[in-house]
Amino acid sequence: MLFRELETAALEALLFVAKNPLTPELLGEILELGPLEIEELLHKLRARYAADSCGLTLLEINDGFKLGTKPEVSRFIEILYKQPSQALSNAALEVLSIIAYRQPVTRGEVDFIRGVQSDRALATLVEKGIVKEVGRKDGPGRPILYGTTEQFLLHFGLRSLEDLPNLEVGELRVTSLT
Amino acid sequence: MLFRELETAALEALLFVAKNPLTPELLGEILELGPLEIEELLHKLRARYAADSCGLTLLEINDGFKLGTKPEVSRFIEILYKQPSQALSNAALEVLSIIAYRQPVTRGEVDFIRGVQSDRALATLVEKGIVKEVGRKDGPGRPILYGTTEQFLLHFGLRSLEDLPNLEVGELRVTSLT
Amino acid sequence: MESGNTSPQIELPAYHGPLDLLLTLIQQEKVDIYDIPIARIADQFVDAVRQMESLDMEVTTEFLVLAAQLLYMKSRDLLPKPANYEEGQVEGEDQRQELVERLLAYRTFKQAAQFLEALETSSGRSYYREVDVDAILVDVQPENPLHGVSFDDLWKSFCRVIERAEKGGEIRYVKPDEISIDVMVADVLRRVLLHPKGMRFNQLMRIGSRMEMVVSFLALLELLKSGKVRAEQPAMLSDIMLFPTKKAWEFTEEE
Repeated sequence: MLFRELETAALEALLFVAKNPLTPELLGEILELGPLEIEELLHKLRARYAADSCGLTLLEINDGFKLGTKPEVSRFIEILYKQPSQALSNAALEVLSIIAYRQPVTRGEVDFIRGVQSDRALATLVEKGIVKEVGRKDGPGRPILYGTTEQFLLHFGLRSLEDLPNLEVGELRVTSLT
Repeated sequence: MLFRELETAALEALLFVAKNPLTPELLGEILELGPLEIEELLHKLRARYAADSCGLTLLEINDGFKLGTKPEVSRFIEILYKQPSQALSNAALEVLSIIAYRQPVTRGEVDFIRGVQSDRALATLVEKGIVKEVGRKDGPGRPILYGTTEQFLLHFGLRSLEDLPNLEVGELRVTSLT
Repeated sequence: MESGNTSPQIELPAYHGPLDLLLTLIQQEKVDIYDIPIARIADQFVDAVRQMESLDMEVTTEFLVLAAQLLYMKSRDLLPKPANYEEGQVEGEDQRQELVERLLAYRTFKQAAQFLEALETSSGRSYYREVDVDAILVDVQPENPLHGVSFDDLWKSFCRVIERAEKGGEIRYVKPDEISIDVMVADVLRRVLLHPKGMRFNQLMRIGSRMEMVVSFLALLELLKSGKVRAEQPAMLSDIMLFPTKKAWEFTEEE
């Protein structure tokens, strides 16, 4: 087992230019390496990024890998962007939690659970790319169904939806709208 | 002068997320460091990226800095982004065959020969770089003339158009209809 | 939430909705969500809504609807039992049960929202690159679009064109006497063009009727006159051979 310097470099470069998280399978295909070797290279990269003088970090999301910046340096990036990362409003967080746990879900269902109109908060979430339309529900009016995005996971530092804590939601008769 | 690990990390993170090259002045402002110190940090980063196992590189563009990937690994990036080319449609092949043997030829002529509109198929061929405009025909409207491209010759291993095997059109035994 | 006042003080700004307000009141009163003292809570709810109104806060219809519902439930509790006691009782219970369920569900998601909020503030954020795919693609050679295409494929495609011209779709299925000369001229020219080594006049016939022959012949005369087609008859009564001339390609875009 040599050092595989070129492949390590290629792995880093691929993660740098990829728009979406890259799965080990795809990485293995491109680098012509087996799963164990890919794992080893990822491990090597992670170890390198562990140094305090390194600003990058390897994130795992939905079984894929992606590069991001370390949380420790986020304040500098916020200076660059000239804005502190805008926290979501409480209303948006409520809408988001309902969508996260009950997806795919319509706006009507979210409204029903919250007992109040959620259109503004929902629009904000869609605009931020945290929530997206995932289809249409069968039935009258074929309302839009919403679900969370990869951006949702990234925003909250979750590896997958399974990282969300379990909710003890009693049987909800959401269907009986109006 | 300590190691400035946090600042180095922040520098790397800033270069990582920035859409446009960052000037040393802006970096100094964000990191609250003087020009010499910024230069030193950039130097440090460059030295780190020099390692063969590193796929990133520090690019200087118009007095600004940004991160990029090393040329050595570009072939892997090409694999990641290689777009599977869609097979040409029958219509496109018909248009191509007419252009190949009758070039230079106008769209109107192609349409006439085929007896159907060819604009879509022709646009596809131009977009894919198989066919290109080669001039204008004298006459009303000075319509665009099309011919095959270098890529066409390359694909068929031809040095020039003269190498095209003759289509023995005249020999074609017309299927006796009726 | 807490304030020095004795009366339940409403925290500003607004609640996220009527359920939020109701839940807050229940929590302030420290009562069991399954055993809400409707009369008391209903009064507090109405007070809170009035206060919101007086403070010019947004009071949506949802607040009013729930206020009305609570007041109705309160009145049911206060009124003497109706004659059809059983039925009314069931209905009232259903209403209360539904309210409890909604409150429980809402409370659960509110807790989930708080979890997300904690996550958002605690984790410190990672930032990501906005990858400019177009810029990357510029440097990437697209796959050869001719991949898998051989001369044979080109030849077959060309044959398809010829075959279609020979079939003459629009002409073949129309009565020859309805074919205009213009259409026939185009048809004949197309076929002659596709037979640069010459074709026999007889080859033009598809149906073989007199009328077709006449229209084809007129079309041919038209083409001979314009110099787009050359005709040869090697010997008397032998087949007339037709060839495209250089001029044959000189048709305009309008054709």
